[in-house]
Amino acid sequence: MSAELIFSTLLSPIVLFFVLGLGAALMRSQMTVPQSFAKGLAIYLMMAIGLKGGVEMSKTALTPEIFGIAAIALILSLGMPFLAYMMLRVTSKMSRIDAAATAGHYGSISIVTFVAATQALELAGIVTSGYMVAMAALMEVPAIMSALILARRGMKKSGEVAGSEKGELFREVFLNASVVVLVGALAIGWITGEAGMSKISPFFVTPFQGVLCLFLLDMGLNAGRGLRQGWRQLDIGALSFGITMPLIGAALTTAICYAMGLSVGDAALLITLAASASYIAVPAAMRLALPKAQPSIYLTLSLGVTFPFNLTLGIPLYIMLAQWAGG
Amino acid sequence: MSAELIFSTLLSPIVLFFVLGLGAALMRSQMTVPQSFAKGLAIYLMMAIGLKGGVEMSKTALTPEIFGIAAIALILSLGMPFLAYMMLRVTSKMSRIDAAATAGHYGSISIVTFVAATQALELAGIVTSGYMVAMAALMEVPAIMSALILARRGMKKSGEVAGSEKGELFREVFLNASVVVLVGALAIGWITGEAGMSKISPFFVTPFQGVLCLFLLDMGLNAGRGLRQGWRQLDIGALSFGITMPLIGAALTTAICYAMGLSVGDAALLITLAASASYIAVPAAMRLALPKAQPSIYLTLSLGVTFPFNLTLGIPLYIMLAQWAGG
Amino acid sequence: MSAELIFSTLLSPIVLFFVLGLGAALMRSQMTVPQSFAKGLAIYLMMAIGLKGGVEMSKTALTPEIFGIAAIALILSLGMPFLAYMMLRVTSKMSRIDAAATAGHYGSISIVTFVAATQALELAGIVTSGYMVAMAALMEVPAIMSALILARRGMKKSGEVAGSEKGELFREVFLNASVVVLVGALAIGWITGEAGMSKISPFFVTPFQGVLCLFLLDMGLNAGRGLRQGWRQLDIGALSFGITMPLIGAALTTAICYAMGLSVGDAALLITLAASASYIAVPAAMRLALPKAQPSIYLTLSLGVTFPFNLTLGIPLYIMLAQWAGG
Amino acid sequence: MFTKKRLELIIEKPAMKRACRVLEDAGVKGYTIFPAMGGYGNSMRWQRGTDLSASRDMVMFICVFDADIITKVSAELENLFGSHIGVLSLSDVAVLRDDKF
Amino acid sequence: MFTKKRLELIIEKPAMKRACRVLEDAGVKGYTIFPAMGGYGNSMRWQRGTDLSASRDMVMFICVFDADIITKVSAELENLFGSHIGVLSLSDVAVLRDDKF
Amino acid sequence: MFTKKRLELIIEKPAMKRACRVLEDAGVKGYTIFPAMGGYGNSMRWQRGTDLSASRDMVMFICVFDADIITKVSAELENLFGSHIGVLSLSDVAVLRDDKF
Ligand SMILES: Nc1ncnc2c1ncn2[C@@H]1O[C@H](COP(=O)(O)O)[C@@H](O)[C@H]1O
Ligand SMILES: Nc1ncnc2c1ncn2[C@@H]1O[C@H](COP(=O)(O)O)[C@@H](O)[C@H]1O
Ligand SMILES: Nc1ncnc2c1ncn2[C@@H]1O[C@H](COP(=O)(O)O)[C@@H](O)[C@H]1O
Ligand code: NA
Ligand code: NA
Ligand code: NA
Repeated sequence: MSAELIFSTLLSPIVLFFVLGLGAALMRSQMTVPQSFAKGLAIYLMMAIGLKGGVEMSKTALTPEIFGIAAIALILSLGMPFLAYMMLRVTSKMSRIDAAATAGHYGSISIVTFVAATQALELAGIVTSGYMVAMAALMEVPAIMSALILARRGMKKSGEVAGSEKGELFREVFLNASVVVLVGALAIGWITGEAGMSKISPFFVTPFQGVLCLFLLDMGLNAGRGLRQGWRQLDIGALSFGITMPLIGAALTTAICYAMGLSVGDAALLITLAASASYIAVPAAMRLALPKAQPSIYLTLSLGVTFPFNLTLGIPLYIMLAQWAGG
Repeated sequence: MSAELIFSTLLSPIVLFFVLGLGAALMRSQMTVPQSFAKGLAIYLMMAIGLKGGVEMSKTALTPEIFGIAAIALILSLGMPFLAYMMLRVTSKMSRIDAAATAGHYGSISIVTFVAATQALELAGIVTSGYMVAMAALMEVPAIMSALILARRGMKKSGEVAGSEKGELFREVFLNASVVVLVGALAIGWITGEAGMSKISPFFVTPFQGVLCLFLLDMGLNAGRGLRQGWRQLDIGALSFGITMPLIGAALTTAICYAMGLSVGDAALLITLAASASYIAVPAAMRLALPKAQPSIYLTLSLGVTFPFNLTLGIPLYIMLAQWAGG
Repeated sequence: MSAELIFSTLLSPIVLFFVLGLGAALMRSQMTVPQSFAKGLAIYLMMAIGLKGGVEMSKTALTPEIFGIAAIALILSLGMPFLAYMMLRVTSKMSRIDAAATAGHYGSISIVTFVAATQALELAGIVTSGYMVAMAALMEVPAIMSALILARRGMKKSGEVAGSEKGELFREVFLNASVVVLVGALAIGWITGEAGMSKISPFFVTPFQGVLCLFLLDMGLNAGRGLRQGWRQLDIGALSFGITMPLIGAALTTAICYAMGLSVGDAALLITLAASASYIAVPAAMRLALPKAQPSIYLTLSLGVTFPFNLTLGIPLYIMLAQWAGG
Repeated sequence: MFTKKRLELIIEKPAMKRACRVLEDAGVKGYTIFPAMGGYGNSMRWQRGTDLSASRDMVMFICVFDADIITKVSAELENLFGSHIGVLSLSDVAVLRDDKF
Repeated sequence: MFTKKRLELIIEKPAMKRACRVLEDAGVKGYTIFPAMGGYGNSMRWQRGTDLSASRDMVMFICVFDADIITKVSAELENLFGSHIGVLSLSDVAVLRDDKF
Repeated sequence: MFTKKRLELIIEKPAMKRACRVLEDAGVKGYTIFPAMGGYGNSMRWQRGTDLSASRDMVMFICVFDADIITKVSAELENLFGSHIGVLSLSDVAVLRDDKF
């Protein structure tokens, strides 16, 4: 079962296109997917995920269990940065502020990793709940707060950056594209339900996996370029953090899922969320909130190391963990 | 019936995504849909509409009634700017040239509003004719002429702008993207008919509504930003014009449809066309022909006020008017 | 039969949209399809073609015949530039280096022309083999080598261009977007086979023809603009080369196909490949390798003359040649 | 090195072709155009991509040319600014190849 | 012709709005922003479009203004560069319309 | 304020990486690249987006550096212009932070 799972994940078209992009970038191909096209696809993907989750949520009532999972999701997003920060300060030579910013990325999540896990579960015939999309949305932002707390602890109070405005960080954090689109589409899916969805599913459901292939080709190119440009900046401690941190997050979450008795599918998704790291929303927030933290450090780690690991070996592993915890 | 109609229009996914974008922009979210991606979608939408209309036209003969409607469409496009100009000069403090440019926008049409009306009619089970797309194409340009006549009336003859060339305005007006694509696709649909269409309908027909959702998310962002940046430039007379003018245009056209005995569906579309205002083709032409008119005035009105009004409350209202006129 | 073939090709939506774009550009319309959107579509098209070819290859064994065709393809790509060079030097006043660069374009291929031929064959009910996509990929690059040999023959050994780096030309030639995506998708299609394809075919197969319409609208605009800007630079000998060279390439390849006894479908595709000229991969390589050759010459010829000719009259002609050779 | 004039012309995109013709008619040998993504003027900010008509987009021309034709260039451009939105500035630059400009 | 100052401010895109506010508060009458597509600094190259967060993108402000306000502008911008990545340079330019700047 | 040199290098995009290497080898500490959208030269207009190979696109490098290395920079760039299409101009600018360049 497990060898088969790894095999079928690794040989799925979406992973193969990711590997194609990764390989091309590492071999210094100049090919690119135009940024604005890729950004358009990213918006499409988030709309599609949100709608799907919302429609499924519209079919079932809100049970206490859902609130329980939501609480866990929140705690994971808020708490994991502290764990990550300690690990980084011990195992790498990263400065306090770089460690805090990096830690924030690992409390937050990668929506593409989440989607890839959904696909792998579908392929394996394991059911998942629609409300897990809401958990993903819920885990995006809190980690940013923790990163700020960590960074400002013991920092001498500095003046305001020239030109900064009250509310700009709030808007960047709570009204960034992924929050707006994901939460908005979730709500729209919930409101319109199956009936509204039927008309738009030929665009948002049927071609979804294919679009994901094209998008992951671009993600592979980005991850490969990020790694090639940035790895020299990272010591071995930092680089290994990009793989050990997801594993620790996964282990921790597996234990929680076991204790809560979550279904295999939902557990696999929650473990994947905990193990994944942000590379869109959090970096953008960090440039505003902690401009002195170096983007080449946290982007290289989350996009160049953790994302490829999760997409290839991580996801089948997390599914196995969930099967073990749920079985 | 009518409450249901308003309800189903307002809660359709396309309107909800528009409202999502509008809300995000008004709350100063920084999210954007990349311009080049949105422009690509706009071309897709116009191709799809044109093809659909052309294919349907290929199935029926050209009746005298069609030429009658075409004549009315032309007269509306040419005539409404004069009405609009008088209203603006009376109710607002707009300068002569700004009023003329703005008036031109309201004689012309918004193809997205037209499409949204088509969708709402489909939802309500009301049939429409394919040739109404040709009416939309027909109404785009004549209003620009009227605007130029209005602006140049009583203006002291000024010299040529440096670098201007004979024919540049003609090309801008008759060969802009929406005219080329809409008329071209209409002709192609007509030529190839149902047979040619069958191969390409999985791209141009099936996912159409979904693409419209994505596009309207962007339109919502644009409308919201236009409103936020521009409303300070407008006095209360101008702002209310953005709602009264569509209503007057709609009332006028309802009377004409009643007199002509148009079918409910076609009447609803013609009323919608009359009530809608351009925000792509006409602004671009105005920058060339009347560069002294201020774009922030006419764009704020047509994109920030009239478009949101039509998309939400306007369309159900126009359908009700058509039902009354046709009933 | 043949009149019908020409007719059905010329009146297919993809050709009509191409003609629409061509006409708009020649009439100096300012409309554009955003470059990044068109580039995104180009990547989609190459992925789709590669996947389709790969899946079909996964169904049949590699026969010696395939290697035979591959050998012919390689020889055509390598050899035709020499023929083209001689023709250009005799019939036009082009400099040695311009002739060499142009010749390279005609040994290489146009993937869009290839796709259009596939569509026309499908319409005519003629079967083709999946491995012909591999032939297309195979013919892209070798012609570039021949162009370099031609250009450097008798050139006084010049120093290195400042800032040039070992391997940059290699990467440009073997790792450009079309090679990476086409070969990569071919391999992925081969690996995942029918099973992997089934999930993504709603994106890569069903809407393919429609996307092609949109893409060819843009190609028409590009071809028209290329022609309008560049034709003054070309003498009559050069301009006619843009049509005679495809015809000579086609005639030569027809003879070979006849001798090899290729099936009608495969022969038609191989003839089309030989007759088509590159306008993406080769120009980019030429700017690096032969920067003194003038892009306006080779781009005008391959994009402005040969591509429109092939897409309209060429393809039905090549199919007829193949029918004759195969019959 | 040779001293030339560098013209920097920021103008609304709808007037781009007109500016092209003005510069070409004045006899410059070349110019390059860059797309702006936003800006501020008249107490208002604008941002590319907030309206599909692109009628508020701006572009920048950079043009290096010989001081000889400066009067011709600036007279015509002043006319253009009589109708269209934009700003213009001139400075001195040094170039390597005299005959190129 | 009138002599003005031309400011060229290359700054990371996440700080763009802050730079807008700094310039507006200092009293400039206008500026225009251009998107960069790549660059080099700190021994590292960057390229637009290699990460979706766009957090390493840079933009350039071009701003022509009267020498009067130069001290105000540069003091505030120095503060901004205390936190954000970027470079700034100033030069003299000639303009046609004095009151526009 | 400190006086530095500002290099403005407009070059065809296919030669971009070569120009990067030339500047880096000459020892500049940074540069930024901007995409052009059109232009005119050699009696011909070009426009971005009219061919998918992008082989006629141009880019602009802006590079502020210390006058010390000017000879090295311009010698190598002259070589580059022996093969590739483009123009180059130099001017003086004032900067706030001396050690940054
Ligand atoms: N004097 C100039 N000022 C600015 N850009 C120029 C100038 N001359 C040429 N260019 C740019 O360089 C490209 C090639 O010019 P050329 O070398 O004259 O063919 C043109 O298309 C312009 O984009
Ligand atoms: N002083 C300036 N420096 C640079 N760009 C400017 C300046 N003033 C205006 N602009 C640009 O020109 C546009 C129109 O300005 P205005 O003519 O003041 O409405 C602005 O949106 C800016 O993009
Ligand atoms: N001397 C310079 N001239 C032009 N742009 C520069 C220069 N130095 C740095 N930059 C730009 O500023 C970014 C950050 O540089 P740095 O502050 O050195 O890390 C670089 O990636 C360049 O885009
Ligand atoms: Na996480
Ligand atoms: Na109207
Ligand atoms: Na060929």
